[in-house]
Amino acid sequence: MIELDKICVDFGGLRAIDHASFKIGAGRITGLIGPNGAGKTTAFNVIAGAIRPSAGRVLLDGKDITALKPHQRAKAGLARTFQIPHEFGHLSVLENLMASASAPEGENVFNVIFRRGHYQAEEQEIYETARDTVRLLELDHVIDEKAGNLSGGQKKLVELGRALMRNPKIILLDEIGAGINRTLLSKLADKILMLNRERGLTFCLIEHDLDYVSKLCDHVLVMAQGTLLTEGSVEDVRNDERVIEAYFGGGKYEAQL
Amino acid sequence: MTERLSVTNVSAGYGGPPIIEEVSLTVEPGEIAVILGPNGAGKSTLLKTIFALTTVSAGSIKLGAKELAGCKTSALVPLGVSAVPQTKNVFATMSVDENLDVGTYAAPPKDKAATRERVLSLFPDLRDKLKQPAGELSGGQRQMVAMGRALMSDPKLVLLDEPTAGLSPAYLERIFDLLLDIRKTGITILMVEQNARQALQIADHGHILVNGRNYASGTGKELLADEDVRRLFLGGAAA
Amino acid sequence: MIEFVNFYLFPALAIGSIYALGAVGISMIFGILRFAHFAHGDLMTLGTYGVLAMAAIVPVNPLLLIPFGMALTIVSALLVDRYFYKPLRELPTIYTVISSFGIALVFRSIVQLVWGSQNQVFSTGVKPPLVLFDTFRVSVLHLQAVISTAIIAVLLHYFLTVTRTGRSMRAVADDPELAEVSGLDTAKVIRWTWIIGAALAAIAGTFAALNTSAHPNLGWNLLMPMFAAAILGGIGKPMGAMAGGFIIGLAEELSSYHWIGDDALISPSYKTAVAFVLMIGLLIFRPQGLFKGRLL
Amino acid sequence: DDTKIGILMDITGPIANFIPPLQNAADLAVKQVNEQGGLLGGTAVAVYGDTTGTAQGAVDAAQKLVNVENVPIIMGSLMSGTTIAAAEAAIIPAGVPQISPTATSPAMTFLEDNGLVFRIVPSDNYQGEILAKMVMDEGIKKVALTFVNNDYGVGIGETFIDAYTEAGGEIVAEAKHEEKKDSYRSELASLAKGDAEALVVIAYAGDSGGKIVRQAIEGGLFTKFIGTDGLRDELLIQNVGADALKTSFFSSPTSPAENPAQQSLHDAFNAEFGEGADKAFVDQTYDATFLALLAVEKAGSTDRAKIAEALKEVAMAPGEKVGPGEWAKAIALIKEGKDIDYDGASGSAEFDENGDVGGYIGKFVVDGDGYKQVEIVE
Amino acid sequence: MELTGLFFYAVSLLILGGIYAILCLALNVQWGMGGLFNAGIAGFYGVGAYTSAILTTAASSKHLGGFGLPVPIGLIGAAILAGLAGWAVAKICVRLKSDYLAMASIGIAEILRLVIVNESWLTNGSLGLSRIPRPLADLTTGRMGDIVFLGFVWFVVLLVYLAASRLHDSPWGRSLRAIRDNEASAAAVGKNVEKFRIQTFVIGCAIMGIAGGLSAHYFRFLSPTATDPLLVTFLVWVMLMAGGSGNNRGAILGALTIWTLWSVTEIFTNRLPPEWATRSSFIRMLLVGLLLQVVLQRFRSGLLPEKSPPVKFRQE
Ligand SMILES: Nc1ncnc2c1ncn2[C@@H]1O[C@H](COP(=O)(O)OP(=O)(O)OP(=O)(O)O)[C@@H](O)[C@H]1O
Ligand SMILES: Nc1ncnc2c1ncn2[C@@H]1O[C@H](COP(=O)(O)OP(=O)(O)OP(=O)(O)O)[C@@H](O)[C@H]1O
Ligand SMILES: CC(C)C[C@H](N)C(=O)O
Ligand SMILES: [Mg+2]
Ligand SMILES: [Mg+2]
Repeated sequence: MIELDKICVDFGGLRAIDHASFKIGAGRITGLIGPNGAGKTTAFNVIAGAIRPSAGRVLLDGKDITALKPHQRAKAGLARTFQIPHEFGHLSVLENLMASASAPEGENVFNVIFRRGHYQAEEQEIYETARDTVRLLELDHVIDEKAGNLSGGQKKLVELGRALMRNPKIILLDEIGAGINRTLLSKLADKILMLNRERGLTFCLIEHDLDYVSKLCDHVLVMAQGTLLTEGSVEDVRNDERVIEAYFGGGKYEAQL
Repeated sequence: MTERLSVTNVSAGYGGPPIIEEVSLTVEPGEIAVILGPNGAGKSTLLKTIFALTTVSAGSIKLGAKELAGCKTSALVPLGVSAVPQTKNVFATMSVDENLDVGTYAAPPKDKAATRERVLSLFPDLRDKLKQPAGELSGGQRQMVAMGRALMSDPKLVLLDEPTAGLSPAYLERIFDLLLDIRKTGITILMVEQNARQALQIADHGHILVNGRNYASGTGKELLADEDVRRLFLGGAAA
Repeated sequence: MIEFVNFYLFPALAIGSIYALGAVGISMIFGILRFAHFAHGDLMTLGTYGVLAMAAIVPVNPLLLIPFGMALTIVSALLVDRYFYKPLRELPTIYTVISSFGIALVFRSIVQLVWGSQNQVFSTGVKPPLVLFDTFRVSVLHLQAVISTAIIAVLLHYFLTVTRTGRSMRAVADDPELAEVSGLDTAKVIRWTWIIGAALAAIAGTFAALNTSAHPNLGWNLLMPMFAAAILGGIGKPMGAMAGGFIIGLAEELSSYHWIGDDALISPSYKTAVAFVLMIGLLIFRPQGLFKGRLL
Repeated sequence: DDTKIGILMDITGPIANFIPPLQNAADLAVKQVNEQGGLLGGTAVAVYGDTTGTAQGAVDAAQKLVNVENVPIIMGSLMSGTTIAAAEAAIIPAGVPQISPTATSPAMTFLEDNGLVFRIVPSDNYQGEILAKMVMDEGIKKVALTFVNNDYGVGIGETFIDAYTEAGGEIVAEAKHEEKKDSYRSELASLAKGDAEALVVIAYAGDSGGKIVRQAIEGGLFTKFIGTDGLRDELLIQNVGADALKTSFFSSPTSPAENPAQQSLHDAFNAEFGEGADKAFVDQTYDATFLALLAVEKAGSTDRAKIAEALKEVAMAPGEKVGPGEWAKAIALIKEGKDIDYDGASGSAEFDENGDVGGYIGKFVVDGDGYKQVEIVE
Repeated sequence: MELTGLFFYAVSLLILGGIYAILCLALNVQWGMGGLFNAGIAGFYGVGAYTSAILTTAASSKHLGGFGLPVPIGLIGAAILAGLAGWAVAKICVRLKSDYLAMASIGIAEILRLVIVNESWLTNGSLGLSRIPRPLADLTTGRMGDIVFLGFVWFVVLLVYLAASRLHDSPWGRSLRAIRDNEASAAAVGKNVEKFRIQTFVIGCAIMGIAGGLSAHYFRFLSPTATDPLLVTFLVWVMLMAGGSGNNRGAILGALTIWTLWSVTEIFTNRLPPEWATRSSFIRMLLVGLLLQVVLQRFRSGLLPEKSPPVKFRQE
């Protein structure tokens, strides 16, 4: 479980997050929504350690992880995707995924130079997981393509794939839906649900497509202007006046038919 | 004066094998056309091709009588074409105000102050960010800056690559309203969207690309009604 | 005190202005074309020899002949860009860096082939310094250098902030592809970058040669402090580079002033190191430079 | 038939500006040889190698001369650093004799060179001592000293300090300086403190030396300068003007007494190239080249070991005196089987067992647009 | 030209070529694999050269040491000290982005050079260290010694190549390339970016130190002229880019090709008519500069472009 405790983030004069406190429950799929610039991505960055909050604490399963660096948090079981894809541009799709797995044996310089046998099994396993992930994301035909040459949506899929490769406890998904074909997206939703149910993975996802959120999430956090506006079930927030005003607008172009 | 955009049997790519092949579509003045398709189908590539950012191996792209294939990218803006790329669409180190200003260099609008005012009233969130470098904006805010910049030159044809990706429902609505508005002034709009169902509601017609080729096309209503299209591209029969 | 002003401050300012003029080009090229232009020093040398060659024919104050040096550097820079740098543009910039290093050799050997490798001086004899208020002694050349640099700074500022090409430069520096999409003529911006950088290089080179003497390694020897100046000022910030140049010049000279006690603060043998220590310190604590340039 | 002579010089790189007159000097020697009967009955050809002023380049260039061009003897190079590296890694192992005109580093003395490496300048230690004597003789008891931080400056500078203080002089201020800077005013400001009667500058006119003198005069800090051979360059006069140097004097390796050899070389040089005979190291370079050619002729073949032996014979007494340009005379003597002794423009080139020369240091003053030798110290 | 002469020229070409190959492999670890723009190669090379020289020469009053140790110990010392210097630099600078690291490392190399020139108690300053021994020197004398040394150098090249290719083909190398492409997301997938970069930098610098040591033993004399940035830093960069950065074989090939080009051009410019002879060196530099342009434009990603290591796995 992740808990943000009175987090503040300042960028120069701007306070992007202002004493926000909320929890992401273990084993659940939590939605994080809110208007543009509300501080959602910043909140993810705080959780993942990419940004140091100017005040407040981040707790992971009750332990204070505020001082940990991003890679330490990743090792503690946290995975995240980036809203703007951060692929390894010169590596192939397969390598992108393989490089994202943890490989303690194969990343040890001594092993690499003097004891190559030590990490072969680990590699084989990473390879197999990577292939499965590629298949799931329907990226088979570009598996050897450099990730830098992928289309915008494909890059997002690679983002997701890399998070899955971590075999994490908690995954933070920052708008993976934006720019993804809806048919594929609903397949991904099935996968997320499956991972959640079968492996007990915790998800927190930022998304602007409410259908998608309602299909997946049992709990929704709404941020606005750097603080938590409200939280509750999808239905609850859908009907919340403040949320409608800050976020939904008139609902003229219904996603549903 | 606005003109028809016609793309005829165009094949294009990035130096290797062609990514899009024999793609055709026509957008009349004052129409909104939307391009749909799976990820990697070549939608962005098609827009980039119209904007002279790829290598065209066959076919022709015309704006009115003017052939665009072979033009330099920078020469298109003065012709009244402006574009919003899908990624990397803001000048990250420049402030929001400067980003908007850049939009006027190549094709200065008649009344710069008024245009700027119009753009800002479209994206009121940007008002308190005018001095902030665009690289420090949230994903959605960047999208607004990018659209704003493209509109600063009073274009006749606007190419938008996923303009609503990452925008909140309220903004999606606002943008679509805007598109309907500017369409009334005779501006031609060609956009790529993954928020397909919403986009088809405002589009005059849609074109589906698959594997770099025309797969289907029709009016928004027709496509929305088509079972196959819904299943394959619009996420099934909705939740 | 007077000693400080006469022997440390004035000369430091003069050297600073040479660095400043050279660093502007480096910074602009770094900002817009995104590579460290290793041939910039040798471009300076080329310009200097252009002026020198004219000075041998036309016996007027060499400063009046600088336009010939500028013409030479501008033409060379544009040709080199067209035939050597441009074809490498879509590759990672390191290729252009390496290429510019080869061009540095080319420039230098051309100078050596055409003008020989011996030292050459513009004029014989020592010019008496200008004595101001009976106490300050400043060489006329140094005064000229500092004043020209100030004038150039003003003109450059005007160009960058008022003209459309100047303003486009920032956009191209930020993202050339998007600049192109926004309708900016990147080719033209690049051309102007070379023109300005090369022209200022010729001026800087001529001042450096007037200050001492002209020789084929003139510019190459100045390259490192100029890079330091460009970085200090923030990459892609021409005005910052100017300031950086003065700071480096001052730091080098003033570091060996006997600030404390009677001994030089830092042995003059380590003078060159001062610029670098300053630069490294800045890189670590304020990587965007003093004036908030582009982060690479 | 052509006979090649290897000439190793630091043509590009840090001392590039010294080189053109030195190339002329070497070429002049070769040209005179060919005009006056040729080498080994054929033509002498100079093959250049460029060290680029670096150890790597020196070794590479020397390997090419030795192995590809197959030269029997090498003249060069100039800087001690490149000379020693080339000798150690390429020239000595190949058994080729080498004669450097200017490498003044004391380390040259101690090379394990199997008698192959020679030089015709005295070690820096020597000039430093003489310079100290010269200054004392002039009655100057307090000087400020600056020397360039390379083997040349440090070599002479340090011996000067020792010798001068031992002789009772006082060095009131001392500053080692870096080459290639644009301003030495801060160094000068600290040197000017104290009441030195003159500034001793051990540096090259083309680089820091010239700048230091100029900036000292501009700043009104010193009027009297004492320089070494590196500073004694026409460039200095061009740079600051003869007037400003009226009271200054310079030391430089030279040849004994009224040396007609030097004059005849300078005349021949200026006749050929118009100017430059007075540039630093011209004499030494010419002499070294000429000696190398003589050695080949004397050996009668391109046998490397023989040439090394022959080099000593032609350079050292006893024997009939031969001077610069007197090739025809030399080969005639050699044909007759007579021993010869070359006395050149830079000295009489009498090698000791280490291949070093002692030699004469001359005292020079500015005279018109050039320098005049006024005294010789041994 | 006679054959033995050509043979020994080839030997010398291969010795220096081999030393450059080691430098190039080292740079390939840092840049080709790790994306670390080290423009201060000469500094670490110099540290290695002086360390090995001081450790192996006989005692002298002019500078530190003279420990008279065997050459291999000297080289190990060179690797350790250059590695330590690299570690210190990396600790401060490793967070800098590519071109900034380049500038910082140029500065550091320059500072190291000034230390070498100025601190004569340590290095005998510009007068240099002489009588540096060669390894296995008692086996042969004269030019034959070069052949032994050639074998020694290429034995080291082989070791370095094996280590470098193992690094390249490993998950370690893959993570390094990932970091090179995008640091933030590498950190997000649990890579300790700083640790990887320090490791890379140190390994590279240690290898550079070995190359420096080898050249000290080859030249038998060491003075600051051996650490000229032109011939050490820049030439090595040219070699790596020409050979193919990211490719270890490319690094070796690039070193040999460029060094041969650099060296052989002189043989040709020496064949120019006599009126050009005095200028042949400048023509040579001009030629080198232009040939470099040809190589860069012809072989756009180097002679042997970077390849991802082959994926060798059992397919299910
Ligand atoms: N590096 C930064 N420097 C300065 N301000 C920043 C920085 N990053 C974000 N901000 C500001 O912080 C606020 C919150 O940004 P954040 O990216 O968290 O929004 P978001 O909720 O993810 O929005 P979106 O849905 O548009 O992605 C915005 O106003 C943004 O401009
Ligand atoms: N610069 C490039 N170089 C080479 N191939 C590219 C490049 N950009 C895109 N591609 C390839 O072209 C194909 C189509 O890409 P494009 O960006 O047009 O897709 P798209 O339809 O816009 O997809 P998305 O909805 O995911 O944005 C992809 O398979 C991609 O790998
Ligand atoms: C030509 C001079 C620079 C040579 C100098 N005397 C030396 O020993 O290096
Ligand atoms: Mg966001
Ligand atoms: Mg796309």
